[in-house]
Amino acid sequence: MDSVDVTTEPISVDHLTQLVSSPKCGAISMFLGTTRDNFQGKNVIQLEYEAYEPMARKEMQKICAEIREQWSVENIAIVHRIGVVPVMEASVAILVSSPHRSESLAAVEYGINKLKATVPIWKKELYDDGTCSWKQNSECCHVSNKHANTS
Amino acid sequence: MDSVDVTTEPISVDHLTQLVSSPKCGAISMFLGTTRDNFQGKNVIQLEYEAYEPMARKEMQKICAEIREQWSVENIAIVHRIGVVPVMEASVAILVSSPHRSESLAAVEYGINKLKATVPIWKKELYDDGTCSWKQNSECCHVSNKHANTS
Amino acid sequence: MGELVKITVLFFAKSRELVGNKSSELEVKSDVRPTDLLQSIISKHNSLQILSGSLLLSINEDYVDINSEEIVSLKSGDTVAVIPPISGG
Amino acid sequence: MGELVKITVLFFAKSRELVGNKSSELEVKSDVRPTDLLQSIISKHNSLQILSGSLLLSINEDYVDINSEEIVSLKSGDTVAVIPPISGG
Repeated sequence: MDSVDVTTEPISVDHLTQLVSSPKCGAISMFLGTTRDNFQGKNVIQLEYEAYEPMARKEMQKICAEIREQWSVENIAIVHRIGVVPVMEASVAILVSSPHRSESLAAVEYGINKLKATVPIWKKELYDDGTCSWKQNSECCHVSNKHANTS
Repeated sequence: MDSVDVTTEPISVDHLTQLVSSPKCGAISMFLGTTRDNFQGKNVIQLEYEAYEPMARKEMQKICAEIREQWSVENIAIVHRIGVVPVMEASVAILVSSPHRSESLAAVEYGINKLKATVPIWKKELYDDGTCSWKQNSECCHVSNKHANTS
Repeated sequence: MGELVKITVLFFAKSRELVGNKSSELEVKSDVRPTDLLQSIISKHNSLQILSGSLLLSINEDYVDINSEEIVSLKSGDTVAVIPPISGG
Repeated sequence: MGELVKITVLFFAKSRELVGNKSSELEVKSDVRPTDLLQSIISKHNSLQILSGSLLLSINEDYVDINSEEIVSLKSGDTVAVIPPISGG
């Protein structure tokens, strides 16, 4: 089962764990991206995410398909929260279940790397000095040579 | 913070996620080992785990220290459930938070591999034909050349 | 070079802020190189100029290769999105 | 080879089932090679013989290298555990 979602709701790790659980599986691996309170010395108050929702879901589905081409996995869940995400809360979750552990571990790592490179979602950091900044993933597929703000 | 535990209680993924969360971190990685319903064609009804508890905690603490020698991580939680663990439920959880994602991903993989090799915990599989079997991790540090039952 | 078609253009993140709108309508040639399509959009929305080197495009929710010399075919009602550098995760 | 000391021996998993007990008391020489300590335990608990090639030992919750020729020192009250192949995870 592939489950992808873009939502304004907080991410529930328990819910997602149950969603990918399977009696055929001995392993569930997860990656959670959480909001940090700092970036290059500046204090981050909150992050705000914006998505091109239908295309983001489509790109997430492609990642699921790519994972299945490479590894024998059972269930995949990819969720990205949009809107305001306060410090310490999760913006993204990727969970993969598999009969044996090496597959789900590798698939989760592939999934988050690929998501940062291809899924059309944008993050704006708001700092405590009142400024804000649209970020850019170093992994992203853009042609630009601009200085990348990695996270 | 390092948190290690051996418990008969079900593992709460939400609780552990909160435990390792930190405002300094952008990443939480997790590995969950769950009970499979089959092993080499036999139907598994349940698993039962037994631990040498004080030594298991000590070995888990060593794994935390080894992780910190290799990667810059913030919080580590390692929990193993003992007693009966029904199919689909988690027997082990390893969670690591880190400022950036590559560290927590690598640390979790290292942690589960090391746990399977060194932490004195034993698993007995009960099959639907009434038989049962003590398992042996292929990773375990024993001198034996016996055929390993990997999971 | 074909007829003129009316497409919807979507803007996100910094490009949305610069344009001041989430979307606009645009008449373009039905057969264009991706880079020329982007130039048509920037010509209409000059504020995007400062991002021009870092913008990608999608057509109906699929990325197009902005550096490709291959002609893409558009029809009326198609949706093109202006995609600044992404930062999900 | 030193005096005799009284240690506690713990059994787990298959070794516990074979011995039929979680622990026993044993008098052993205070200075022994690990492999001789294991042999002393197996001599007292013959049922462990079938596991002998795959057993490890810990002393006071630390693994000892069962193949080492180095003498380990035991004192009364020490806890030795018989550790069959592990299978946590």
